[in-house]
Amino acid sequence: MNPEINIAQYITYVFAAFSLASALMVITAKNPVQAALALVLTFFLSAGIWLTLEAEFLAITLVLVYVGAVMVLFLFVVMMLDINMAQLRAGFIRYLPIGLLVAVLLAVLLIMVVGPAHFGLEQFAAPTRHAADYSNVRELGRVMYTVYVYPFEIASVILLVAIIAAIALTLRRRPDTKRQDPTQQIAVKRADRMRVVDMKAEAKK
Amino acid sequence: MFDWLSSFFTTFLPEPLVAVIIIVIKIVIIMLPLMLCVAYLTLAERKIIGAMQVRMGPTRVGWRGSLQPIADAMKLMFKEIVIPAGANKFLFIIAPILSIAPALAAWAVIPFDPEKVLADVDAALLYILAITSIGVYGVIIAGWASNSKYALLGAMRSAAQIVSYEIAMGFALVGVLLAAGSMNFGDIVEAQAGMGFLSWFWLPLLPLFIIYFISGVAETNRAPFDVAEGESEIVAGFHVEYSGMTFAVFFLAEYANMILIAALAALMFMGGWLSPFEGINFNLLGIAFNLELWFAWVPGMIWFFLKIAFFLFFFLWLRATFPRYRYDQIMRLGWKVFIPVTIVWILVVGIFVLAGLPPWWN
Amino acid sequence: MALSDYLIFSAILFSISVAGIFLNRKNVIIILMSIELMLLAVNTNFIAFSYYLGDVAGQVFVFFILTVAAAEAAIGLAILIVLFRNKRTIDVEELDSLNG
Amino acid sequence: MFEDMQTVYIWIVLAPLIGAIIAGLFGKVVGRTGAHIAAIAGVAIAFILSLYVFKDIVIDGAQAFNGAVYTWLVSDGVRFEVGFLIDSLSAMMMVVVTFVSLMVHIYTIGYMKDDDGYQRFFSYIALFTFSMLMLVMSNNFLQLFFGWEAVGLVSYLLIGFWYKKPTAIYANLKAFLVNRVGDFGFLLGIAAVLMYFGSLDYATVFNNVDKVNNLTMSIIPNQDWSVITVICILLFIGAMGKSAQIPLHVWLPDSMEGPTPISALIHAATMVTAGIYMVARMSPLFELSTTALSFVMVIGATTALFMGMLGLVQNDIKRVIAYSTLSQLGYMTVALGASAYGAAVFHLMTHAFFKALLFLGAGAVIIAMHHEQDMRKMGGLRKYLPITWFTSMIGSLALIGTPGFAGFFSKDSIIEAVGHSTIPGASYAYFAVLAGVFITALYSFRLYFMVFHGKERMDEHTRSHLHEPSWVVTLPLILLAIPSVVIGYLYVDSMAFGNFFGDAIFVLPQHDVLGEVAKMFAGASSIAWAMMLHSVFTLPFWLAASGVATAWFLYMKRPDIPAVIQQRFSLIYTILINKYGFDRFNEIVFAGGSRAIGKICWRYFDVKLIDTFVINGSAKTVGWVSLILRRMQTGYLYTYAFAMIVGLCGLLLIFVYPLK
Repeated sequence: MNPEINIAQYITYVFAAFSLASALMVITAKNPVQAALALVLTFFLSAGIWLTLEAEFLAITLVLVYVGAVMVLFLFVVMMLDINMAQLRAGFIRYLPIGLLVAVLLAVLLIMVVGPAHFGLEQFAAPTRHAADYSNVRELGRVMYTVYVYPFEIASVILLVAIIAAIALTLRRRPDTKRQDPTQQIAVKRADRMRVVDMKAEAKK
Repeated sequence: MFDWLSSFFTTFLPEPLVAVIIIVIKIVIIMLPLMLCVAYLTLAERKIIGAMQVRMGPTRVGWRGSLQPIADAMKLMFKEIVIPAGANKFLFIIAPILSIAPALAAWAVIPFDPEKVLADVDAALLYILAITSIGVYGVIIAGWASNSKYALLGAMRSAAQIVSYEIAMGFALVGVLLAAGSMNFGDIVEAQAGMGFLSWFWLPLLPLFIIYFISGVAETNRAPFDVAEGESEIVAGFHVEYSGMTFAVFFLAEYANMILIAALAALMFMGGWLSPFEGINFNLLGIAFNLELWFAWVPGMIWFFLKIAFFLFFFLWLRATFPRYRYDQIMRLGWKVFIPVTIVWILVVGIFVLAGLPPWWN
Repeated sequence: MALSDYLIFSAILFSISVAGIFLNRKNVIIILMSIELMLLAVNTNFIAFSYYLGDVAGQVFVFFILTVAAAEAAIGLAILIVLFRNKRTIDVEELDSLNG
Repeated sequence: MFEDMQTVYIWIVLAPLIGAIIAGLFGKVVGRTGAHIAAIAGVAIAFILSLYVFKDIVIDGAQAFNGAVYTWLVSDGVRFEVGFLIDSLSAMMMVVVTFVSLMVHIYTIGYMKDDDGYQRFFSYIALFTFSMLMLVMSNNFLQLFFGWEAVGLVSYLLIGFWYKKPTAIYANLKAFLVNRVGDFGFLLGIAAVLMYFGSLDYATVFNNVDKVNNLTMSIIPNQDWSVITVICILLFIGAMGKSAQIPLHVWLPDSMEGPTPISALIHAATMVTAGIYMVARMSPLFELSTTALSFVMVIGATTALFMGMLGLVQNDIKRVIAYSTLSQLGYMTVALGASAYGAAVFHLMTHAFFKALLFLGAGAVIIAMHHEQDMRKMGGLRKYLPITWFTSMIGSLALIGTPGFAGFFSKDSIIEAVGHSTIPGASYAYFAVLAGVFITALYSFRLYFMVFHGKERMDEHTRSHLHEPSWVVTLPLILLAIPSVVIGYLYVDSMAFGNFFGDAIFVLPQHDVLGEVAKMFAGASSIAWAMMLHSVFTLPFWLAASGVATAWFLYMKRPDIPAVIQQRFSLIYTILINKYGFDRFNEIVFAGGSRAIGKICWRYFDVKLIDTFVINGSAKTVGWVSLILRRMQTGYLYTYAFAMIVGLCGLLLIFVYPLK
């Protein structure tokens, strides 16, 4: 067996294990900041797993978009809001058994479906890895800008709409706050502030 | 050299482990000089700014203060790390590490000359973007974990600023990507070869180049965009509660980031390891100036380092020269000036590429 | 590595995110995060299939999912902020103005 | 004059319709004068064009026209068309309809001058003219049915014209419902025609009549009925409704609630004769079924006699005439049953003129009496209303069949024809029509004497205002009186005995009773003169004369006797005053039965099944389900997620344990 693939396999397992652990942290963390950070870690490790699946572009995009932007946004919001965590966590213990039950049941059923019995190596042989000069980015780009060019355009429009929507939602003008307007300060004329008066000198008594 | 090493290790170690060891050795070979550079960059900063402000800078430790960084490092290492009472201990400790890790990790894809690169990744440009975007976590977590108002304010400022400038930076890199037709740094540098410094991308991508560099300054929280620290307003911003080695790591991260930005600017806009005199021959007053030949002996790596130094000097120069931006001005600059300019210029670059504008695209 | 390994990984990830929605039923932020986790699990499935079936279309889909999810997160958080501004809470159980 | 006769036909139909639309939809705009000008102009155009057509067809002997002008739809190979069949029969009908209609239009100006619904009324009667013309000009069953229903609708609208009067509303509802019964039979008949002939076109049906002649159908098992008989009887049931034959006659007396002009127009002269016209038109079918003819004859005879008797006890002037109309329609029906179609249609025409005259005369009296209709409060009007008196007298003489007057020729033709008929029921019919002559004379002159002669029984106020109505009222009376006198003499030769109708009416040789009658007068230069001379020696003349004499004796000479008779024969009087109990029977059996069924339906189907079970039940079910669903709709994401997960688990279970 090729040793390099072996290492990749071990790394994948380690990544998967840590990824699941941090995912668990996301849902159990006492603090949303910790949850967000755990989620960042999950994304990061998942990106690693995606790399082993030769999806370099998407792995990096995941980090770039999620870790670099979306999660920063999450953290930003979490930190800005003054949230009463104790109140929000009420009922956590009460719902723990049923949540656990549902999750375990779901997981067991899903694994029974997607397990090695149906999707093992016999059914889906591991594909040969691509040569070193294979470019995942180029391949993806070719498909994206030919076959999927219209969905791609639509996706860009969706993003634009999302930007506008997010700004429109959060924009607020607060007439009660006092703030300086630098442009007005700079544009001020002498005549606006000072009046030169002609007057006769007065003799001292 | 690495072939020899690997065959040496194979004699007594299993093969997979050898591959790991070789990689580790490569990493060390990059990191050690880098850390040294960081240390001496601090000294350079003090000296250069001193000179600009007509003073001496450090003079006492070593010859003309040449051992000053070592002394600083020793001092910080032995200082106590004070963790505030209400702080989240784990995050408080991990924040500086998160801060420096991306700055170092990015170096994995930086080529020093056509061969010398740790990982010749196809999507290197993307990787750089992704990695640098992680840098902000160090600041945010530090600010939040400190459980301090100033720190949190600094963190928020920093987060907003970095996220904002990342977009302009990303667009600038898209311009480069468009110009070079590849995300691999080797290919990007090769695309700039031909006519010396005239064929580098700084000329056709001038607006992008300027924006990239300024955004880089903002990304590293350096003056004049250092509102995250803003000692006159929020004492020292996100790292106000840090001391000792933890503080030192933030310090290192900042300078490592500076060097990284400088290196990237050199690679993408200044031809990387290419000689500025490549292909430059001209006759002046009957004397043939074959500059390419004259400088042919200089290794590419030296050119690269010189270019990095040039950009680093800019960083220091900016700090010495400009007053700090106001927060809203930073935001306005980022969103209302840089992003529109980059978008327009990407379009222009696209037209250039399609038109095959010489000497860059012919 | 068999395809089933990746699928099992994402199945567990999915189950965890479902549990997350259950356990943090009052906290909008965590629910949003759980949804992101769910999407991550789905994306992993897509990529795994794409790899094992040798069809790049799966990755294209992941790309689109990432795009839409980013948009969703942005708008979701914007709504959250507006919500908090108005109600001073993000507890979903207190959002009962429409509850006759 | 016209390049294409088709245009003429279309305009005959359209002119009244346009008048109706102008008067009806734009009544407010054109005003009262505008409305009656529009309507009268429309009908006048139709009348003049009809005269032209009559000249073309009857006098110039042009070829009968039969063609479609518009195809409405084609379904399964059957064409539904608007088409015209113009032969001597329809030409004659067109002239009669438009003439009487025109007279009534003019008369209406005077009669309705104070009414609020002036424009509406003109719109209706013009619309009626349109409908009636569509009916008589039709060349197919569908259009016939359209006209049939349209005249029914207008009749309904006009009977209830004074819609604030409860009795009017009751009457129009009654007319409508009773007509529905007839129409149902009629529609079934048309459906049977379509089923067995595959066409609704008259010509096609009549040409294919041989193919269907010997077919039978069995609606009740083991009971084979002749198709033709079933079709004819069904069609005749329609005619019974429209032409008010027993037992579907009950609506006609009540329809007198409507304004008098329409009583004259619709319920005496035109619409009620639609049934007669239809049967005459269908003569090729009826001729093939002796059973149907017999049925027709018995019904007609019963109507002729017994409805006439009711006229003896009525005191309402219009009702007396209404029962007279019923009786005369019975005569026509008897003639149809005896295969004397020519005589029937001839009587239809003469009757149209003199009955319209009588009605309009009655209307004139009613105007003069300030809408008093009770004959017991009249009397001696002769000197106040000379024109009305004179014309009414002519009408009455025509009605009782005084030799020389129009009614004489037609009625005598019928009586003679029935006398020669050999089909089952003919002898009963002969007796009925003979007896009817006496009855007719009696009630006609009872009315005449009570109204125009004898003591003046009206109050002082009314008396002081009595005067002849304006010329718009009297002119139609005079114009109608003329044909009432002469028309019989002019056309008895050709219509009753001659070949006036040509191919329009078909009579089997063995049924040709009119031919038999004509043989009696063979050799005479003019059948009319021969009939008049002959009549003096026949029973009908003396019966009529004795009827008049009896009326004179009872109501002029000894006005106290009727009360005595009434007392002596109280049983008969009760039966008559109750109109043989038809109304009571209908009320108890049909109305009461329907009400009982309705009550059962209401109590069990509506309240229990629909209200409780279906409506409230479904609402309750929805409420109950939504109560449960509401519990599930918490608005919390985790509840929905839970539901989805349960579904997902279910799907996964199917995957894990595939259903074999």
